[in-house]
Amino acid sequence: MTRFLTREAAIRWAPLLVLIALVILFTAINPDFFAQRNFARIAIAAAPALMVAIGVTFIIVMGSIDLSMEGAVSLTAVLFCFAFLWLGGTLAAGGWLAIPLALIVGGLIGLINGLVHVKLRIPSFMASLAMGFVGTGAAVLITGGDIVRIEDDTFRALLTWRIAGFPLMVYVVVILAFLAWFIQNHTTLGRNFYAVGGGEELAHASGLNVRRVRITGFVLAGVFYAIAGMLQVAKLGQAESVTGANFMFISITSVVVGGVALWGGIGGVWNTVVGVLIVNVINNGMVVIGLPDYVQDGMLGLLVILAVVLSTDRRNISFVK
Amino acid sequence: MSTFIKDFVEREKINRRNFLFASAAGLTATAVPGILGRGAAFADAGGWSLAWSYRDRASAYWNAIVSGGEAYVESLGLTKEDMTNLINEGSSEKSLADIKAFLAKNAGKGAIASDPNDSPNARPVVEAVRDAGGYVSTIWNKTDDLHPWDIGDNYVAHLSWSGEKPSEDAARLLFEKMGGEGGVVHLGGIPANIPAVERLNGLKNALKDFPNIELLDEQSADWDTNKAAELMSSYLTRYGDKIKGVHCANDNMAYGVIEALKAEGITGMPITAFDGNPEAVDLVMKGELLATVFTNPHWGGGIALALAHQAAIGAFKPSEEPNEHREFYGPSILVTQADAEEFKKTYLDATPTYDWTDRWGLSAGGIVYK
Amino acid sequence: MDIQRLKPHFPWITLLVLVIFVGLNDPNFLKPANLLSLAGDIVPLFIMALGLTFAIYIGGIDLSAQSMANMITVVASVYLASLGIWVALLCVAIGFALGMLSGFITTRLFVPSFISTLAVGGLCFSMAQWLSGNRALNMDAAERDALFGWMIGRTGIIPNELFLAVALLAICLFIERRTTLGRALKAVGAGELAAAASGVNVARFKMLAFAISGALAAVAGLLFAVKLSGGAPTIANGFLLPAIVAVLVGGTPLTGGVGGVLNTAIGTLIVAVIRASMLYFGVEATQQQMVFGLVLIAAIALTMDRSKLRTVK
Amino acid sequence: MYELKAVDKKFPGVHALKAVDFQVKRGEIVGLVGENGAGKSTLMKVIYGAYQPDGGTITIDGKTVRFQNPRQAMEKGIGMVFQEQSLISNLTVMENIFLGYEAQFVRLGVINWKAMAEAARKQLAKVKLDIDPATVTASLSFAQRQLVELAKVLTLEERVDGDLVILLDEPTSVLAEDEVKMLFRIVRDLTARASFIFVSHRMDEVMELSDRIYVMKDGAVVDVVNRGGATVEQIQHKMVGRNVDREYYREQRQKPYDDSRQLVKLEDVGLPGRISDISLTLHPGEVLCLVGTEGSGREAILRTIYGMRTPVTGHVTMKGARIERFTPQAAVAKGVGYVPRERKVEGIVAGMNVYENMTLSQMGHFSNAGVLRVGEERKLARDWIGKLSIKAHSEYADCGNLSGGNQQKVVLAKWRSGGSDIMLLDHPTRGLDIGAKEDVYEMIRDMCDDGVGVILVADTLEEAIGLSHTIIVLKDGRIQKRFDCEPGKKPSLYDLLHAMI
Repeated sequence: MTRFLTREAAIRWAPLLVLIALVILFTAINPDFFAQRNFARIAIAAAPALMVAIGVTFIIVMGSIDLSMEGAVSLTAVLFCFAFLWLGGTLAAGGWLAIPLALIVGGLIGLINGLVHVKLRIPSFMASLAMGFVGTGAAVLITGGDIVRIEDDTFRALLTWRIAGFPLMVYVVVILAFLAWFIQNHTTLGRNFYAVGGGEELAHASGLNVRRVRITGFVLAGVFYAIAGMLQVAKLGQAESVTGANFMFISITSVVVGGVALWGGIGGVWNTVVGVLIVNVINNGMVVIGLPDYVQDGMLGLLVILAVVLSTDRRNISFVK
Repeated sequence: MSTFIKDFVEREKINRRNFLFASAAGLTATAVPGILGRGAAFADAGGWSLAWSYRDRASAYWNAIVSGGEAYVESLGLTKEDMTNLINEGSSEKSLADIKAFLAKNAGKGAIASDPNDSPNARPVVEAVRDAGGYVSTIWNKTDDLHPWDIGDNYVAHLSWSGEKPSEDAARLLFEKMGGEGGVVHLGGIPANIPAVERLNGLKNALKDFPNIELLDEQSADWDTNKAAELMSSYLTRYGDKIKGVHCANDNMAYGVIEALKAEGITGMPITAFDGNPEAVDLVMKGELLATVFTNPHWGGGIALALAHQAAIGAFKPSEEPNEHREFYGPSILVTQADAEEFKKTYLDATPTYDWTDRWGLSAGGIVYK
Repeated sequence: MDIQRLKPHFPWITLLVLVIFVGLNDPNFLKPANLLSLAGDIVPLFIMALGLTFAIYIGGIDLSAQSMANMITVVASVYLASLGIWVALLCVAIGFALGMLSGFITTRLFVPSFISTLAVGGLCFSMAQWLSGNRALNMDAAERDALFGWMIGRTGIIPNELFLAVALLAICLFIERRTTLGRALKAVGAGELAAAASGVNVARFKMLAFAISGALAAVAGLLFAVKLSGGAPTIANGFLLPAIVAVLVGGTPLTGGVGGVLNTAIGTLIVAVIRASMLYFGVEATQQQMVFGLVLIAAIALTMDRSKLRTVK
Repeated sequence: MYELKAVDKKFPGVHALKAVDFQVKRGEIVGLVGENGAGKSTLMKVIYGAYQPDGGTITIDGKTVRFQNPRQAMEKGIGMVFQEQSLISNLTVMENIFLGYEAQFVRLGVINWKAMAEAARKQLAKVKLDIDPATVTASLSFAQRQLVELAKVLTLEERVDGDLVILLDEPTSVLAEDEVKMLFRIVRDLTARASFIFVSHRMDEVMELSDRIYVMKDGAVVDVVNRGGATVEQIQHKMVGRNVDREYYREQRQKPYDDSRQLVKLEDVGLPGRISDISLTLHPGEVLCLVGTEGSGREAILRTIYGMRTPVTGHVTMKGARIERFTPQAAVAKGVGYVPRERKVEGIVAGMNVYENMTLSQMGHFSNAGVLRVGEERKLARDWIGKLSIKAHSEYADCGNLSGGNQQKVVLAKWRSGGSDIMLLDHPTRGLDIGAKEDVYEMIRDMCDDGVGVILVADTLEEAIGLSHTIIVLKDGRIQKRFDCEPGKKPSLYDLLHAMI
């Protein structure tokens, strides 16, 4: 029995152990890696990515998938910038109103996504993929392909103002990650995600409004994408129709690397945090140890497989797809 | 910025019906613009349909290219809607398929300007145009063994911008600013893209004359702002204070580099970029960017289409032109803080009007192969 | 009841309606030569989608297909001179082997195919960059024409690619309908546990599905390299999502066991027609992507037979 | 107090319920029996709100009600304990109990876990289950899960003002004998709180527990029997429309097996944590029955023989050859056939048609170099559809749409047509109606006549006794006792139970 427990614990902590192992590995090769300043750099890179990954975590826990993040992030970032500038261009002068607005837009994108998926009975993979095209397309339509810049120093303080060596946005993200964890563990909605992911038909038979839970999940994910969009603006000082590009595969990879099962019901926000850190540590570390850039994609692939293999409980699954 | 919104509102007004339909019902959406749109009136184009095939509408660079094409179309007395946009989304396969579909639709009577996206794609594109009887000029990407004069009159011209020389000039400026010593890092475009390769070569050329400058690292950030920001942070960890200057293969990546440095509180690091986009020029004026290279995409976009169309209507016969008129470099202007304001006034605030029949007026000479 | 019986026919009805729709707007579109050339141009994408169908048919996905094709264009360009016609064999063998690797990681190491194929794709991309030295490569045109010219020519008004596509489709259809492999894949897609309990070597067949997907991605890459007479590590970019879309629009959902290669053929043609319709209806440049997304939702909603899906995830 | 009057339900082509009258009084346990397809499940779905009747009325305490969905029914005090395990295994016990009704523990959107645990403990006490409500459900035994499900339904008691009606759909199918006894005790105790509708194929259990029994046939209630008002045989007669006599298990067809040859021999086979020191021998023509509680190792033995598990100790010999590589493929090649318990998950592939299912295990026989001879496959399927009178419109029928009995026949035909002579049957009659059960028994005897050896895990002890030549009783993964069961000298239920516990 004790052996069983330690094995379970090992699997549970595997992602974290992988993360620590990677940090030790990179530090051993280049001690510069292990520096507070570098950790701050990794944290900045990971901040928007974490918000996207947390958003999609809720969906994956439900056993669905959401591929609309690129479009959603781009569209919310662009709309946020327009609204921010239109409202005065500074946080003080009413620009802050753009924040709730962007959140609402994110939620709306999620809502449409959820409605298309649930009401038209289109599997989420396809519904969200198509919605992603629509989101990016809308961003192109609105910007006409141009860059929208935000110069407001107060808003940019998210990046430039440091507390204990870490920029403000890192703290914001930590707080939001806790919020997400709280939603996951201490609210009905969060627990219902697990019920749907654990057995949709059973949850339905228990009187759970599965359709509503699904749609709400997509709305919540959309809100987190909007947060990611705004952080991306804070980080780069600009938005354009490709602001959300490259988030799709990397966020889902992070979620799975952290130990969230793609078939639903297993893992959560905590796993995703670790997963995002693993992926960003790898990305940063490969440059820091001086790996030639043409091997980086292959190396990332190998490390990801290694991490997933270590954190999968092979005894409890009969097959994967 | 508000001009974008204004443009958008205006655009939306024109297309409101399309837009509403598009949002409401997917399938019908495609039908509406065609059915409600104007009938094709190509009388002024001499019976030829005009098209620009390019990557996407998500960057200032391509927007400027397109605006040049549209300016040419408008100079014919047509509206800019008369130029067809063939967007390949970075896919060579779609690029080729779209061009063939365009030719088929117009029974071969198409005058096309195209960036083939990847250099090997240039050959099938020009061959397809030739076989259909259309006229094409290409920009940027083509393989070295492909020449317009080997294909015939239908492949009117290839226009490129020598990345090497301007990039070298920018690098020299950078090294001088660095005081002739210290480390420099380069952020490159998508590997194997010709401009990416050329711009790196320019940097390497300049290095030969600056023995105390060390190229610390050169990696790809895929032309992307976000990737550049992350790559720059990683450079900072690896090389730290050794980095005294940054050489970027385009403006978008320079934005990312500036933000990555801003996050660290590093100011005054000399950075050079490429493309001369409006935002970059603003940054040059503010001193955040040491220099960028303007390639006048507006003119390039206009003249590439103009060449194809004028050859099509017989305004000139390509085969009678010398080779340096069939393969030539576009202009490159190094924009520094000293001349940025002047530059902005001339090229960005007011778009200069070009005489599109002065076909090689701004040419920087024939393309030379090494 | 009638709707139920019509459902399996929705994909091609959708295709037909789309074609007629575009044709009404511009009768030129309906010329046989035009339609054939449209079909011919989509062939590389179709071949990749054909391979993906096998991965999706068993309920997985193959995200390595695009990087595979990229790498193969480089391999083909590099080795055409030294290997001659045998380079084709090399390409297919590499695709098959790397697909097998994805399958192995998925079935033996229990890494979901979404991740395993993405990772193998990363490997392919690295190899392509290394092999090409990060440059665009070109093939010797004479040698290409001599050895592979038959692939890209034209017989009458029919593009030769179409013959290749039809031949591959026929082979795949035969595999799907008439071989133990096809039957086993159907069983794995529809009920993996039952297939295992019937003594079917599920792991082997799943690996084969990914291997076929890899091999066909390689064929797509080879054809593309021949067509373009060269290769580069990013030249096939932009293939993956349209290929996945083609499979899905054809009516093979990601849940497995439903649909098939014939559906993919129709799905690819639907994608081709939607693309062409942008041109024929003159959809504005900045609207194209959005319209594509919306049409996609409509098309999937129309073509997918959801009656066999118990839960929609 | 709960009453259905002349309830009608029609589906395209089927008149599923024909003017059914049904009544449940306060504190009563009502049995509901009938063959598969008699309309039981439709009736249950009408009762708990999954279906809306086309005609007739439903009244509770005289008031007419109409349910749009199960939730509305629950709000009127009608709860359902499902046949399939309906707890979500990755959630905790308390979350499962209050799934869909968390609101009572939520303040400002935040769940008060302590309060929920407290309330869950109260519910668990009703079913006398003493476990931590924060336990993850996956770690419970089947019996415990069944009780948790019951506890979950009993939360209605606090939520609903009126009386409770609880449907129990085959609650005993996964339980062992003693667990069934315990469940019945609890149900009887609970009649103070609720009325029950008890649905089961196990006639003896229905007779034991119910106050009244509704017998359904062809969508209509054919009789209502009071406790002690009829014998098992009489009720079965009403259900089937003919006599079910003591020849039920085809004992007259049981012939001595051929002990000169050995089909399968297990020697000291062990799988850590599951079975240890298992030795047994199977002969041609023999029905060897494994008897034991859930988790006693019956399934592990079947799966070891079938090659799905590799034993850590001991060895397995089949037809004289020692097995070295344990894979289902190798076992199938040796002539082993496996009829798994989870028919819908492991037995048939829904979405594939009859012939595809039948040849799935033997595609090698119907192919040349990987190319299938579909014509032969179809002929085979047609033959067996005729031979076993499988009710399918043709060999193209989707197996997912066949009834349970016909699905099972397809599974059996799959192995028999492939010439399997070592058959492993795990609950082959589970969920089948009497007619279909008899067909299966008949097939088992046929197989024995053909020299097939059968290892059976039976649905009930009676079935085990009735069918087998040999019974091996297992407990905690070890063999407790071996009985020879020649006709006339069969062990009694008591003998077996004594060895099991």
